[in-house]
Amino acid sequence: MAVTKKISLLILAIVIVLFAVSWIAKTGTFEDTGMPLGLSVRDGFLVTFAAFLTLSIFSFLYKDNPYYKFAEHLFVGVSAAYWMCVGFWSTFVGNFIPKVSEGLSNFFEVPYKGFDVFYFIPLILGIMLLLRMSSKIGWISRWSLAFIVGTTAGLNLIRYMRSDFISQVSNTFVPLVVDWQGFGAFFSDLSLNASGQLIMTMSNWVIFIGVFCGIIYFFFSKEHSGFFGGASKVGIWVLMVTFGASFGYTVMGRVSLLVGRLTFLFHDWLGLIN
Amino acid sequence: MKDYHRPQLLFQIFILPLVVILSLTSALTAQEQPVIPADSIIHIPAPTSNVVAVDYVYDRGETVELTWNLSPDDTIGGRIDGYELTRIEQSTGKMDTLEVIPAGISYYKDDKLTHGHKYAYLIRSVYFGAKSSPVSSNIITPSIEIINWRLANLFAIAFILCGSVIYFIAHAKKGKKLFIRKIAGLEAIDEAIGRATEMGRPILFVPGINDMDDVQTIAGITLLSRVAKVVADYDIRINMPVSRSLVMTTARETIKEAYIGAGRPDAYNDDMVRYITDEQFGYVAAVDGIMVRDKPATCFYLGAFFAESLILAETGNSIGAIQIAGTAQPAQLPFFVAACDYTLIGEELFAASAYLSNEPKQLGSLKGQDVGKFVAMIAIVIGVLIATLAELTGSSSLENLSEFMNRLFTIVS
Amino acid sequence: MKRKIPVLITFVVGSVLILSVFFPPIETWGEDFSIFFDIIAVFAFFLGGGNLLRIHTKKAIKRQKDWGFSIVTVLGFIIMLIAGLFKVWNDGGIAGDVAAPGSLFQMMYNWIFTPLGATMYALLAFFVASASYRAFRAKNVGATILLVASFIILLGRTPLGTYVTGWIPKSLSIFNIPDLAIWIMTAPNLAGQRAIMIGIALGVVSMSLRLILGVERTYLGVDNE
Amino acid sequence: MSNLGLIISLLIIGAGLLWLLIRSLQGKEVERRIIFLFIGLAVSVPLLFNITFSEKATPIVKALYDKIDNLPEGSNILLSFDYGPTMAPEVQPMSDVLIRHVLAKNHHLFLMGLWATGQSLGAEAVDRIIKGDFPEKIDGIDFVNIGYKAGNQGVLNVIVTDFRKLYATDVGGRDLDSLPIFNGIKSLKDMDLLISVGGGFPGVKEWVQFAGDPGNVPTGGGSAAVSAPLLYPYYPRQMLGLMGGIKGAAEYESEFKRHYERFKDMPEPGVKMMGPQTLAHLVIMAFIVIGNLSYFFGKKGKQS
Repeated sequence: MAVTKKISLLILAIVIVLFAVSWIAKTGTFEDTGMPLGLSVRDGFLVTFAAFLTLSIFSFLYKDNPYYKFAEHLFVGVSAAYWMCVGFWSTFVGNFIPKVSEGLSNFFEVPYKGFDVFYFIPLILGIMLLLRMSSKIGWISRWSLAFIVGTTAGLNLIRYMRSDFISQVSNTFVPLVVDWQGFGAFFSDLSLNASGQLIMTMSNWVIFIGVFCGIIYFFFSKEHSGFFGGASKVGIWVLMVTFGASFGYTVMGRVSLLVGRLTFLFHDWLGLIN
Repeated sequence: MKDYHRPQLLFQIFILPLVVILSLTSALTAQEQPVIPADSIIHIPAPTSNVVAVDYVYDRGETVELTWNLSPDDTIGGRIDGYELTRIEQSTGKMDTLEVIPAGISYYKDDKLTHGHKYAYLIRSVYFGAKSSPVSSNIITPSIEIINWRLANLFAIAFILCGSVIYFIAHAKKGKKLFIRKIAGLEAIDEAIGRATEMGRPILFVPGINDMDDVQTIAGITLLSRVAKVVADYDIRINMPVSRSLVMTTARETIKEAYIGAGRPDAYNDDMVRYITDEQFGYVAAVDGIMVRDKPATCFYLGAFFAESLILAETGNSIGAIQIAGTAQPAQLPFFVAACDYTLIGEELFAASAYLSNEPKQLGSLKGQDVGKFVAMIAIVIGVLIATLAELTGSSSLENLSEFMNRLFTIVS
Repeated sequence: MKRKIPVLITFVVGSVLILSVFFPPIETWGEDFSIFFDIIAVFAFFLGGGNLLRIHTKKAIKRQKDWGFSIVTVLGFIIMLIAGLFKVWNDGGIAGDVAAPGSLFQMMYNWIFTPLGATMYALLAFFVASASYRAFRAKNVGATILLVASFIILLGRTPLGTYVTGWIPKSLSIFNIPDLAIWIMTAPNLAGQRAIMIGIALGVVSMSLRLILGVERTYLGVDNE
Repeated sequence: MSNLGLIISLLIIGAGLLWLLIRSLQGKEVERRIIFLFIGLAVSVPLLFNITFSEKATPIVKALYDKIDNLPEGSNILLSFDYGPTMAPEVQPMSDVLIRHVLAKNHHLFLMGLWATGQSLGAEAVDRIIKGDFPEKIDGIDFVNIGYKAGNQGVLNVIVTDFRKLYATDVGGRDLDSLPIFNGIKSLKDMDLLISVGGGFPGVKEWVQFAGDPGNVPTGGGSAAVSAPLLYPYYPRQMLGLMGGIKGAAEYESEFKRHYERFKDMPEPGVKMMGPQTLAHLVIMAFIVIGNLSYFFGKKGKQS
């Protein structure tokens, strides 16, 4: 046990030394070495600390270590408080207080929007929720939960049916033949652009069959055998093309996130690239 | 006539004529106001005609639609800039100029009115500051309509879908046997729990990062209750980090109920479900830490997931856990399909809780969903057929039919 | 009392909101209920924050495993909370924007919150590589299609794709990898996305209906009738 | 020095992949941390050594390039900024290289925007690129910025027949008739080419539907990657060319630098971004191949 303890202490020492070196390097203005004009003492510390946190998170790729634990726990604490503050100022002070009490509105210097008795509903439901702490009457919190779940179900039912069911069906009314000009023209142009009838017709066929079989794949009340089995197999194949294609399509987006972080390390911190 | 209307009536008798005189005089004076520059005579554009104001139907009575004939000057390259709209509220006589509509456009929708008030509109053709004499519209009172008939097709389709779900639930209540095919993913859930019992390692359950106001989270919590039953019976350790406190209270309620059901209320402890943070990546960093340190045998990701889906799945894979995922976020399905052992795709997440409950009423609702798919398939086949024939034959009647099918399945807000 | 009332509340609230779509006079109730939800959610923040503080302080006091890091969480939480609620170094005073530049809150956001979040997000570039190494294996027909589709798209987004098939004449350009990649996105991918969306929509409709009718009650922790 | 470092690091990556390939033929799997190392290298090396792959223009990008290049000197080209700051990193390189190309060919450049943010992006481009690389160009004679007008496609509806109905002055408040560049210019129909750079609404699609088609004016575009596939059906009849995403910008930049010596060392953000992207994509594809080889040879190994 002693050996690993020593190694981890050694690593800790190295990290502290590097931290100090970077802080000084980023802060001082060395006229003779022609270093770029350093930042203020505080900014020097902040850049170094941000770089330290970035490297601690990256260290998780190697294995779980105390530096990742530090960054993780710090992130949890800071972010929980961040959301509480933003929630408090924007919703509680911004939406709730102006509608409930003039005194508080003046205290928080927010425009008073007139008393609205309906706003006591969320207040009561909110307090009911906090009663959850006490085991005796904790069950009362189910009332506020029921209100939330009712709102969700009511709003979503129509919204999903309207945008995701009905419009998707009408978007699939595609003609299976595109401006037919005889066989000659049909096979002449295999390019992707609008003049290629074969491609346009093929695309419409693929869309029609793909959606039809995709829906069959999700059918529950009939065993997937015979025609149904075949169609649902085609359906899962279309889904696989969808998943493979959208996976490959988003790789570029994910890689550019890493490019951004490494630019921060190489440029803002180490100044290696201009 | 109710009493409180009388003063309004008097008011109208005196004020209305005053308003009309006022607007006429201002129109006359308006013409002299602009200083005529020396070098060119300012052309006064011809006024519009046939200005019609119509109440926009099926709304809360706050919107009026205004149409007019284009001014004779409004041709290609005609010397007219646009049309200046002025609204007059009849009861108070308040006049406010709305905006100048560019030439070539003859329609305007004014949605900042209050129902029951009377309004009239004046339109002047405008060209470089010179204005034509105003042409007034008819007086209009936007009214509330009780039923929004424009959404009749939405109502019909909603009626069919919800009706079929309710019918099959009632049908199942009467004890009729319903056939539901085996859903591969759901066996995987039982297997995964079995593995945790064998290895004696904990189960990690992640209900997604959205709050209780997301149906996917509710589906996740519903599945949690099925998993929690087995956890309570076999006394497996369950670890559930959550990123919303409402989900925390609900999940604790669900697990506690499972332990009471298993007759071991004392084995339940509130810390099985812990709130981490609302922040997406702060939460993911903590869950990754828990995974690597606790080394759960099985990980469940059931709910709404966003970019962090792959971070969870890859970390889970690095510790060799069986991973069952389920979400209705199409953008994240490719990552779960690639990285997890089994994925409930979209609708399967919602069907899973009904399937696992084995209650006839719940299974009935799955049948109802299938009716919806049946409707969709039939509509698509018909729609495509008509569109193809219309394209081939080019006959106008088929085109109208195709147009009708499109309108039937399009919801105008 | 414990079960009947909540189920009733869900039924009433749910049906009112469904009807509010079809009856203009009660159209705005949907928005009002959502505003109410946001306010309740803020109460819940305090519940969550309280629970976080309770767990980590208990862990630190009892010196349980990794108690040192719990102190980091508690300190980070308290400093950020004070910086946010009391608007430390915020020259806008009590009415100033909580995230006004120069305030301690904004500084911690810029130099602690953002680097941590952006770096966690950047891990995805590594995991997308390890996932594609592990998952895109030609084990069965489905997996092979998954592999071929993503490979074509990946190839189509690098110059290699153009070099390899750049010579194909314009009239046959569907076989030009970048164009083939675009076609895969606009036809099969579109069909698959649509089938999934129709499935999800029906799932949500059925799930919401079960909740409103009280057929599905597990979220209330209610199993027996 | 950087070329040496460049060659060494490319050798390391290439040799490493080859070694893993051989191992996979013996059915051995690759440890996940090695994959992470390669991705880290594939992104940092191009950043540190400024590796760029000269992109070969695909037909759809080449068409737009050739259109500008083959137009007679002094043609009128209109460029519309239809995007906001969040989309800028992906599409700003496109508008930069287009402005350089149009002015390098001594065409008349008309700038405008259908997005409110387009106005400031236009003004910023004017003093960063035009004043920077083309000090000899005069505002009002060689180029003009008439800025943003609200109304989305309503704006196009009007200016396809007459600019002056909506644009009385340019951004600087000068009357259009007082600007020589606007002599004989009455509407969009007098333009030789319309180009819209953007990715949302209103964007290239609205320019094709409300300006290009009705006014039958050649229309080209530059769009974010996510909306490029939706514009393909318009190519080439209604939309003669398109730059799709960072890759499209990089292709155009490479094509432009190859033919215009003067701009050999101009900044090329598109190509710079594509460096790490291309290498990372190649490494990921290599690992997919390695993964499959080790799977098949591993399975065969186990069976035999």
